[in-house]
Amino acid sequence: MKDRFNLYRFASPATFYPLAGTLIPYFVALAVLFGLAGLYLGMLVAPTDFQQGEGYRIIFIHVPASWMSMFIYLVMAFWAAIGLAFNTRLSGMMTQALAPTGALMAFLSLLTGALWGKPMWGAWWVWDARLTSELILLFLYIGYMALTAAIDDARRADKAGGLLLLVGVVNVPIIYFSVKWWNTLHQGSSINLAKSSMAQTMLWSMLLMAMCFWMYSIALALMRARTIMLERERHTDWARVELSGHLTGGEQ
Amino acid sequence: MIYWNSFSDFIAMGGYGFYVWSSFGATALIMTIEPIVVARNRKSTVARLKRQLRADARAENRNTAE
Amino acid sequence: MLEADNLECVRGERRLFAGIGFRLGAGELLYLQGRNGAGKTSLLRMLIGLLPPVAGEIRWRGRTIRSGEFRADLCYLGHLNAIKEELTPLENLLAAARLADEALSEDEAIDALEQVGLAGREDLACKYLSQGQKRRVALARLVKEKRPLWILDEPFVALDVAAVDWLAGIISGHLQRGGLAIMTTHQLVDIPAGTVRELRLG
Amino acid sequence: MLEADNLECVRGERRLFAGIGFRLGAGELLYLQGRNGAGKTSLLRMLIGLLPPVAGEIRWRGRTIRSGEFRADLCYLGHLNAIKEELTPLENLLAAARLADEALSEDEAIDALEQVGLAGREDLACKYLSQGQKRRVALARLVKEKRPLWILDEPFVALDVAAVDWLAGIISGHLQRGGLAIMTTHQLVDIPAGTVRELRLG
Amino acid sequence: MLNVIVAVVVRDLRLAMRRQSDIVSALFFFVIVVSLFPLGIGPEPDLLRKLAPGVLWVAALLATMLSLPRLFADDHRDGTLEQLALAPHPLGLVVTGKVIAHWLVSGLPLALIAPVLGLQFDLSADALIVLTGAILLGTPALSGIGAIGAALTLGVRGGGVLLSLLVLPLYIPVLIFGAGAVDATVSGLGGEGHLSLLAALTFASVGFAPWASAAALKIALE
Amino acid sequence: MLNVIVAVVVRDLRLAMRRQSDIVSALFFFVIVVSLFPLGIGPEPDLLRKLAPGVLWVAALLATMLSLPRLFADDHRDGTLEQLALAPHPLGLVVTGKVIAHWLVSGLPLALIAPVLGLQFDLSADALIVLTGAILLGTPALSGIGAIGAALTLGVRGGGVLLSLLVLPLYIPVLIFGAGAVDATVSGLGGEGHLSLLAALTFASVGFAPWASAAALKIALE
Ligand code: HEM
Ligand SMILES: Nc1ncnc2c1ncn2[C@@H]1O[C@H](COP(=O)(O)OP(=O)(O)OP(=O)(O)O)[C@@H](O)[C@H]1O
Ligand SMILES: Nc1ncnc2c1ncn2[C@@H]1O[C@H](COP(=O)(O)OP(=O)(O)OP(=O)(O)O)[C@@H](O)[C@H]1O
Ligand SMILES: [Mg+2]
Ligand SMILES: [Mg+2]
Repeated sequence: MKDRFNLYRFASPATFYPLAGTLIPYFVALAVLFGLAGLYLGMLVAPTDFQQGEGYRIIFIHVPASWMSMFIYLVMAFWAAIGLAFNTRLSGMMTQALAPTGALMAFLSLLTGALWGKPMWGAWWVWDARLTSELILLFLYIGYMALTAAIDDARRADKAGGLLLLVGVVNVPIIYFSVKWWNTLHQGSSINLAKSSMAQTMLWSMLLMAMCFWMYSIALALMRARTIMLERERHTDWARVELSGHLTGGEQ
Repeated sequence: MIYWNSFSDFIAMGGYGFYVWSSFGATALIMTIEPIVVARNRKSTVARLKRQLRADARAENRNTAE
Repeated sequence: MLEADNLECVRGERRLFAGIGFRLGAGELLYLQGRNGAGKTSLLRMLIGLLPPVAGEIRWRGRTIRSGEFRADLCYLGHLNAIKEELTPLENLLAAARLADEALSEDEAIDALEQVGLAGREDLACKYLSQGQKRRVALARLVKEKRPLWILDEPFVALDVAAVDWLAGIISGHLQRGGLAIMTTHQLVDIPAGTVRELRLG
Repeated sequence: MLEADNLECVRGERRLFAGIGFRLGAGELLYLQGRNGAGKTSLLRMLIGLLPPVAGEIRWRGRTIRSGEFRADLCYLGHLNAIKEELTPLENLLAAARLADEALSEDEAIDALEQVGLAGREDLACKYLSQGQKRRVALARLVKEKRPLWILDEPFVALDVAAVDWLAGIISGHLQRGGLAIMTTHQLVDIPAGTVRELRLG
Repeated sequence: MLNVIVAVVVRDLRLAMRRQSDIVSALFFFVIVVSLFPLGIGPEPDLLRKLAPGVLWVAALLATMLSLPRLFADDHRDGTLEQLALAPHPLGLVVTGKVIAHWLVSGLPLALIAPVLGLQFDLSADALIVLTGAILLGTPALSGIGAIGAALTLGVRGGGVLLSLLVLPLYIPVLIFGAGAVDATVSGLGGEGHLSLLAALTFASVGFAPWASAAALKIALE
Repeated sequence: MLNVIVAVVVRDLRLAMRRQSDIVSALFFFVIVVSLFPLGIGPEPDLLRKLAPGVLWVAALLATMLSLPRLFADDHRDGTLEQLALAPHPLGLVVTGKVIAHWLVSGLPLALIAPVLGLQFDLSADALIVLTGAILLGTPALSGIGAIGAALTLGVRGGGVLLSLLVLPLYIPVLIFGAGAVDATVSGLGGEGHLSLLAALTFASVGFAPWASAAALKIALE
């Protein structure tokens, strides 16, 4: 019984690979479900915002994307810390699998923010602290990916990338608190579950969309992780079995 | 329940249609392309690994034959 | 003194060797052999602690090699010469000693350079030296070297016949003083003193 | 075919040699010898036209070597391997041939790589190869090389015993076909065919 | 003749693809440098609009320049350059190929991303078009002139910094006409004059630079 | 402990003196980049005065960054780094020495020449003093943070451009506070707050960076 919950067992690729394989469809399904529900509530049911008109509906993508871009970075930094401390093989694979999705989320945050800014502030872009720090976050993602791509040895790439992630993690709190620390154009936090300033439907649909983005990110990260895992571990027994299973048919 | 009066209202988004729909469109695009790219990448990687595995097996056979 | 157990090395996706082990005592020389790409350089880098082994263990005087203590006993000479092209041979020797926290006086350094046949070039920047002369500057470190463990990667490369003989003599002297040495080379060079042991990879 | 008269070489402020001359005909090998720093590499670079001599003259088939004609007859292999670390051995061979305006089919290239013992590594980027394996990739060019004049600077460095033998064979074949070769080396290697002549510097 | 150039371009592009990080990094360097200015100067849109052409062009010069040291250095270090110099065809052709490849990898992407950065500085659509055109026309000259500098500093220690010292002053005409074209458009004067001067600069330098670089390379190889 | 740091600093300074071009070039790069802007933007003094702090700081970042790739690369290429990693004392000490030497060679000269360049932009005496102080205080942080980037990209192909990609985003706080200090002085608010933040950044990064860099160097040496 104890053995079941041994973290190390799940941290070993041989266990993780099939587990991820079974979980992916569920995450995809959840993402679709949350997405449809969120879109229904947010796009069809929710009333207009008295200040911003219908333009505010960009929030249903902008905020989840912004959250995920920061959250994924934190998760990557977490994995990196584990990898550097305990030298686990899985952690490097996870950070590499998460990075592209995180970068895309940062990109989406910037893009939707820009598309929102044009009607609201009259400019595609302003140089305020939150926008800038989000841009830096995108650079950090890209820097991480460029660094790991430039190093050929996978283990070395993991370690070097992990170090970079840990150094860059200081940026995340800066993004989050930038609206508090500096006097910015970008609006401050309006989510407060106890007494929200937002209409309940808006809040719910935003949360649903956030769940959708979350599930989507997990599904994609797992998909990528499986490929990376197979590639890196191709000389181990489980990977050979997996690959020769493919040889005689099998999924994909 | 539904807030909109007509479909064209829905599309117009109170004059913000371009911005709202570009945002949603770009997101939808990215969220469809990314899984496709990942799946493709997986397929080609698996194919390459299989080829390598077979090549290795052949090389080993040759070595043991010698 | 130096013990290696069951070492395994994987570079990229290739397992170069596994189950390699040896024990080396005072006055012994280990001659690492093997064809190109067998993993000799990789094994040496493992022994000096720069490349973590996939499996296995290395001990020096019974303790792990991940310590300043081991490094204080080690003298490593790689493919690369570790000399600065802008500095003169003399400055190079002195700077290397200072960075390794060793005492080396200027006279000793000049003497060492004379021994390797670089007399008269102490004041010429190293970039003007030929391939073989640069190697000689690197080897000059060994003249006054008191540390017990020498690890040398293809030390004879680019040396002419006279220099090869000289180096063989230096290594013999080290072994006679109770030192240990490990080296790789594709040239067959006779080391007159000490117990010579061989290890073949691949 | 290749004539050198009264060559003089000055590097920095040092006159390395003066009054060096030789004549080399078809099927002949010139073995350049001399201690470290004698000026062997410098002489070779003069012969290929990259280093202008301070005095003296070099002629190929009676004409100056400052022409595309001479370069079309010349195959030079220096200290450096001239291979790209990012490309595979196969791509390297093909690219080198294309850049030198030579015809080399993929099959020929694969065959050459097999001969130098790199079968099975055609698809591995060169950066993953060991010191000696990289040298082998560079030497693979010689397998299909038809140009008459080969100039090789320490070609045996970093090669293991088997590869040294193989290369000696290749050079013999070249001489037998009426080629010329000039090379330096500190290792004594026996070239079975052709007339071997020696030139000592310094 | 042409097939030598093509062979060089193909090889260099393949190497760039194999490294990937090359292209991406030069581009992002450009983006980052451009983004640094508003951070240092402040966010006023009026001020930024005035700065935009100058900042974008300076960043383009710097981004091009940053990739220059490796134009010949890699080939030099691994001995390929020697081999190229010993090939029967003239070295100038090889350099032409390398300049073309360098532009494809470092200049072209800049032109493609420049409009997006121009938006950050609140430039008008007209100005954006002229900006893109100017960068397209001007960057080949940067690659050409840069090749001379790269060849001259080859094998010299600290070459990277020295290179910028040699090359940046020579880039100034490109900068003036390039930024001038955009400025003229913004102020309604029309940028055609500047653009045609840019084109002339590019023609002259792409035609001439390979041969000057080849001569410099031969000196470096001695 | 101290004597290791001193030995490294002495050796690196001697190398820099021997090459000379190093110090001079970083400085001239700074001067040239700063001088490019008036060319690209136009000569209006009011505009230039507003730009000055931002431009000077961006140029300082770039000049520092340009010399970073060689911080460890030379030692790596010729094998010295291996020897340093094998020395009995911790590698972090060696890196501390190298960071100090880097600052002496690349940061200090910038601070000394900055007032002269500031004059070109018509800055007031007050602003010049704060500018010099800010550059003096901020550049050690640049050397420190840069060391991490240099160590991470060591031995990686295309490292120079990649390095700027990694390091420039991390330089942004220094840029903001550095330029902010001068801005605040110019607008009469007093730059002390910004300067003390800069000092804090420098302390933190000079203390922390050597150890992170040492870890990265060990990875590069595997
Ligand atoms: C490119 C430009 C933009 C970027 C990079 C950006 C970035 C971010 C980030 C990182 C967050 C999440 C942080 C948090 O929840 O506290 C966020 C939230 C938010 N953003 Fe933006 N944003 C941009 C433009 C805009 C614009 C133009 C608007 C509206 C006028 C806007 C409105 C919001 C709102 C309402 C939130 C939710 C805040 C909350 O309730 O917590 N953003 N943005
Ligand atoms: N650029 C230069 N400036 C000054 N002196 C130089 C220069 N290049 C080489 N030398 C000197 O020329 C001499 C000969 O160098 P060269 O490389 O030709 O020797 P070599 O015979 O090939 O030696 P080795 O066997 O060690 O390779 C050396 O003593 C060196 O100091
Ligand atoms: N980073 C790496 N990634 C993948 N493979 C590598 C890496 N480094 C080395 N190798 C491989 O490891 C093998 C051994 O390399 P090593 O340098 O240890 O050989 P060696 O015995 O010293 O050979 P040589 O006699 O040629 O110097 C080579 O086949 C090489 O292809
Ligand atoms: Mg080796
Ligand atoms: Mg030589």
